[in-house]
Amino acid sequence: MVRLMVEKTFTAQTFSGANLSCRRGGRLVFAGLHFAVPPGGALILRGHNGSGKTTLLRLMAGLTPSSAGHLAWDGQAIDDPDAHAARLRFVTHLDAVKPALTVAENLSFWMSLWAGKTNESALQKSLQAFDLKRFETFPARLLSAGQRHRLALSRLLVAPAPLWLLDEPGNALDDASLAALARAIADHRASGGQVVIASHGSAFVDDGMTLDVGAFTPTTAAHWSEEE
Amino acid sequence: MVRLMVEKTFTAQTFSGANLSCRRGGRLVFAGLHFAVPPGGALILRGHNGSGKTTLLRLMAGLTPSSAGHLAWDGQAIDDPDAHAARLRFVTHLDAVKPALTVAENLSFWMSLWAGKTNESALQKSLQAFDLKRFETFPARLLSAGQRHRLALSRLLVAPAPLWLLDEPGNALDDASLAALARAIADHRASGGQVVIASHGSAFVDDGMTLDVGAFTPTTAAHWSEEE
Amino acid sequence: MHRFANPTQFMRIANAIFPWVAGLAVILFVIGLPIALVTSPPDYQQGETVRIMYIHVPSAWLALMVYGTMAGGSAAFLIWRHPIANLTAKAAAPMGAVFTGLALVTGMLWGQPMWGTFWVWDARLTSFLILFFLYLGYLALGDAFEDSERGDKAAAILCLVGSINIPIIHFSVTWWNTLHQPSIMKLGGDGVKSSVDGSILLPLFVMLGAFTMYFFAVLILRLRSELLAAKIRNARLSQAAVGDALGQAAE
Amino acid sequence: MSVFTTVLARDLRLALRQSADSLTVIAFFAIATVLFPFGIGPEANILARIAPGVVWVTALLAALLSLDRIFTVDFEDGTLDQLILSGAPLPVVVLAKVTAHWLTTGVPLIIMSPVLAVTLHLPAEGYVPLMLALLLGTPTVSLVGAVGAALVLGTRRGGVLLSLLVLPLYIPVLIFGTAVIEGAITGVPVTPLILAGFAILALTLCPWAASAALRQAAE
Amino acid sequence: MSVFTTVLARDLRLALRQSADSLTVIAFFAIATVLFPFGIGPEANILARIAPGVVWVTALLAALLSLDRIFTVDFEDGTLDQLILSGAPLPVVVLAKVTAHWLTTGVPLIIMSPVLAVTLHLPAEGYVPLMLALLLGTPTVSLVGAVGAALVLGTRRGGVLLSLLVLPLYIPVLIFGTAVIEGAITGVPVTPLILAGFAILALTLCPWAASAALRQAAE
Amino acid sequence: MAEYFNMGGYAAWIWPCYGLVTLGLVGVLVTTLRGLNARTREFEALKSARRGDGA
Ligand code: HEM
Ligand SMILES: Nc1ncnc2c1ncn2[C@@H]1O[C@H](COP(=O)(O)OP(=O)(O)OP(=O)(O)O)[C@@H](O)[C@H]1O
Ligand SMILES: Nc1ncnc2c1ncn2[C@@H]1O[C@H](COP(=O)(O)OP(=O)(O)OP(=O)(O)O)[C@@H](O)[C@H]1O
Ligand SMILES: [Mg+2]
Ligand SMILES: [Mg+2]
Repeated sequence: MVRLMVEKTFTAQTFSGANLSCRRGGRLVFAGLHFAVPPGGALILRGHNGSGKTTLLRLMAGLTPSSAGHLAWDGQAIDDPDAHAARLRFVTHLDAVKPALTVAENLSFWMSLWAGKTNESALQKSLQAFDLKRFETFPARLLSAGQRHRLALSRLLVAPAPLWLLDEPGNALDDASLAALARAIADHRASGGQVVIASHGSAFVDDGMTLDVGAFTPTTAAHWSEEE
Repeated sequence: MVRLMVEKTFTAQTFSGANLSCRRGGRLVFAGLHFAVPPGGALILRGHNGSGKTTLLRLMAGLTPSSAGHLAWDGQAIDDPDAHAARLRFVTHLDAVKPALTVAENLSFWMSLWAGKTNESALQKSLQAFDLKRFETFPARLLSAGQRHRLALSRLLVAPAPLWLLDEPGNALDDASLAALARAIADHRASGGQVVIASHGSAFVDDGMTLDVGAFTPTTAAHWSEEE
Repeated sequence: MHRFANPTQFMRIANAIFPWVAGLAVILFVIGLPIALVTSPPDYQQGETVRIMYIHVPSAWLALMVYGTMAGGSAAFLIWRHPIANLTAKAAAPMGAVFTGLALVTGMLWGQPMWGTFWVWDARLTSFLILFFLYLGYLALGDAFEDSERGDKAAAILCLVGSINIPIIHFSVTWWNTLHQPSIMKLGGDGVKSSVDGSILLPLFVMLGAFTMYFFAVLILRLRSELLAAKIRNARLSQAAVGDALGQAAE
Repeated sequence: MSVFTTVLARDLRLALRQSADSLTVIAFFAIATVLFPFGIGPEANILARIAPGVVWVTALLAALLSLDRIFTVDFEDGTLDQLILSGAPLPVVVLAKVTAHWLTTGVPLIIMSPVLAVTLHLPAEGYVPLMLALLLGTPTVSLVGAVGAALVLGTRRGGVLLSLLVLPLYIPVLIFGTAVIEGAITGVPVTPLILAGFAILALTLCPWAASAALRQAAE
Repeated sequence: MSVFTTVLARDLRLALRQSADSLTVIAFFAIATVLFPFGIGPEANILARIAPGVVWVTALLAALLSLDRIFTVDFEDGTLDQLILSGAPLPVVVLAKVTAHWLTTGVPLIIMSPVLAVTLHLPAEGYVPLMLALLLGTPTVSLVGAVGAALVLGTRRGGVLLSLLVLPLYIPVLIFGTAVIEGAITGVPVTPLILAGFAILALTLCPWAASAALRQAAE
Repeated sequence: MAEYFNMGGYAAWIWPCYGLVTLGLVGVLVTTLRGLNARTREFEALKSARRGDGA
């Protein structure tokens, strides 16, 4: 498998959050949560089912608003969600793959949206990183669960962005793909990017910080606040 | 966690398949595949992404027709899909959970469909097995990814059936739930049931047979039969 | 019947009769067109426009026959899972839609000089319009799936449901129309029927034969094409499967 | 509980929890009907002339819109696979689902129809025949629509395709449905029994056709 | 490539791959129009009288049915999240998607309309105004519909709810759209410029409203 | 001759009819043949490519 060449070294910036709380469906999922990911750093989100890992990742992406606390980039509170969005990539359970387009078309759409143009060699490299080269001209509907997920992951590489947010990225992947993902994450960190991973299984990194989201579940009293 | 009491011991019967092939989207996914699962046995399906594990499970369930070969129960070829369906439980990526119904309502619907009536004590046991008791009266839309999956798994226990087909049952589960699942599988096998599990990660059993589905991908030559 | 289940054998037979069918179609057109357009006399009531009948009626006839063919094919496909039966239905459908469209268009072009309007809600016209929609539905459904095999079976079920409904529709529309029928439509086919004589029947039947032979000839070609498409699909996808397997083995 | 009542009870409960759904069907029926006076003009005699047709056509479209998703959700969330694997007779399951659909959308539509007939100036003799015709005709609409909904499972743009498939099949119901109403107004009664005949025919055929299509979709 | 062309090109390509989709919209338009003669009866003079209204109402319903899913698929498969996170201006993305939708369904509908006018016996003077009115009116229909479609994301039975939200907003377009045609027939011309005015108004407001609704849905 | 083509005043209906039917029938034939040729070529190409593989 081709080793990904990282072209850009990101300017080092810390991504952090202070005193975050979030409610979903009227209920406080977590409260008083702090984190900081330095450049090149990795943060692993752990916690039992329902502890709020997915919720926290969406909050980090700026999709879900926090009910208290704030996110910061390089110490500055993040107030423009679009500017924040431009420096992150988010891979979720939903893979945003169009079954009717070919694998290459799926990728190049995102490349042209993010980078403003398509770049054939970057496209090829992203395809190779997750061993999708031979499916290049296939409509994505023909892919199995794991292959589709690999296509979603390869989007991480088509246009560089410093912050990766990955929700259970190992789901449905076979061993070779797990290794490829670990390699991609290591390369990304080596060039100064940072990564946040929610995972029950493999952490993909040996040296990351771990955040147990479950530890921030509010106590029963605070939890079922009357005013819901 | 409550240990599940198995009430029924299944009459011992072997589930087997001979010379199975399957096409999806016009393409031969695997060919010439044989397997046999004795009562109390476990079969672990392995194979890289796209090798056909999900396809094989759907075929075993009688949902997808095989293009060659046949399945057998106790040595008899299976020709009535409804009779076969009545002796199996299938857990897939799709969890068949209705967000608007409560956790208990979701379970009791399937219990009444499978067993012809609802039985409160069996319901409670199934809820406890996957630690869902405290969500009993919650609408299922409030569950997180892992909790929903646990609800799907607890359906295995509401009405006994000898054959369990599980597609990546460990997805999104935290450690406690993985252990609960392993326990449920062990109990099921102890009472004479058999289980087929497609999984990239944990196998949940120590003594199962392993079938590498990827090994049955047809060779190029076999594909190109002129007379098609 | 089961002999035909094997595509190779079936195509051998089809290819053997193809030259005959195609030749007959050409001959009948060569004979029929001059009679229809030149030598046959104008009708005493409809004048020269009777010449439209020599293509209008065969189109209408074929439109119905093709639906019958499709219904038979779909039934055989659903009951015995004959792939050839399915391909026949699939290959015939676009032709049926074209014949229906032609019957409609020629009918409309005939209606303007005869009735003074392109369209009236006459029972036969109307039920033909519905038949046209049934064809469109069949084509659209067969085409709407990501997986072409799924489209096949769904379309076959639709074809059978439609074939039960055609008589019901026909009966309803007739009843509906006779209830409040505007007078202009009394001119319809009956007026012609009374005057039918040899000079009209001859070109009509020759053209009927020509259209029918044309249908069978093109159907065989389309079947060949469908079979090839299936083979190509298999080949393409299996190549990828093999690539996948080999790639995995190499790791 | 039998399979029929189990499935019916669940679907009714779901519909009740999401009662907005059947309300919106009625709202569509109302709004689409009301569009016509805007498009055609307010003359009472013309509106009265076209009232039976307009009410029936919008009722058909409303039923179609709601039928669109009768199986889709079950298909997408895996429930359909489980229903097929339940070993319960699939035509019975289909019939239960169709019944639930009819009870939650067809019945409110029938109750609603006289109100709309008022806005279209339908003569008073037409009211009872209108409701009777809808009562006998809508079961056929639901049953035939269910076959179409099962056929389009897994396609993109299900709704539009569904209309293309089933609207032509609805024409007999439409013709006799309006004829019953117009017959009552013009004093030439037309028997509504033929609508009942259609319903019985649909009842004997559609559950089987729909379940064949559903099995097909689950492959 | 700009954001607009990137999104437009992708949506057009998707529509082309699935060309049956826009064909079925036209088919729906045709069939729904044809239902009226069945409901109302075949008399040419009555049909001619109601033709402009019927064509417009069915065009609105056809647009509505196809708009239903303009964002749904993107929402359900996670594309919407990614589009919001792309940092591209969301109103531009919305405008590109609406343009693609209009090109693949609105335009064919306009081309198709004279054929249906024939079956409804619309007088010859009405043809050009009919097409002109549709040309100027359908962009508004698509734009307003997009706001509704964005608002109903995440609800079940989006289609019906959508009709409820959007149909009342269509009434001005419907009134002036039919007035233009009827004016041409009766010889009292009505300017179609007011339809263009609606379109410009919609163009300046709807993309922003729709993108606010989309952000809301993604939360 | 001109009189013949005039078709007793019905030329405007009769000739378009024949024209459209010809167009329809020939159109179906041509698209069928073109599809068949394209697929035959594609199939041969695939076959020879595979022979190349096997060698
Ligand atoms: C859009 C308009 C029309 C449509 C859709 C239409 C359709 C049909 C159909 C379905 C048939 C029956 C074929 C069969 O039973 O095998 C038919 C036959 C026929 N049509 Fe038309 N027609 C149209 C207009 C006309 C007009 C304007 C005339 C002549 C004034 C006409 C004269 C005939 C005759 C003479 C026959 C054959 C005799 C018969 O079967 O009764 N048609 N047409
Ligand atoms: N509905 C379908 N239409 C066409 N092809 C399909 C369909 N379902 C599966 N396939 C194909 O069948 C092959 C096997 O898919 P399957 O989902 O069984 O793999 P899998 O072993 O479960 O993979 P994974 O580990 O990624 O879940 C894939 O290559 C896929 O392209
Ligand atoms: N859209 C929503 N509406 C209401 N409640 C929600 C919503 N999304 C999440 N929740 C609630 O928030 C809690 C946290 O859910 P979340 O999905 O973040 O958990 P998670 O840690 O990702 O769990 P898992 O490991 O199962 O994926 C859950 O208890 C869930 O009930
Ligand atoms: Mg999660
Ligand atoms: Mg799988």
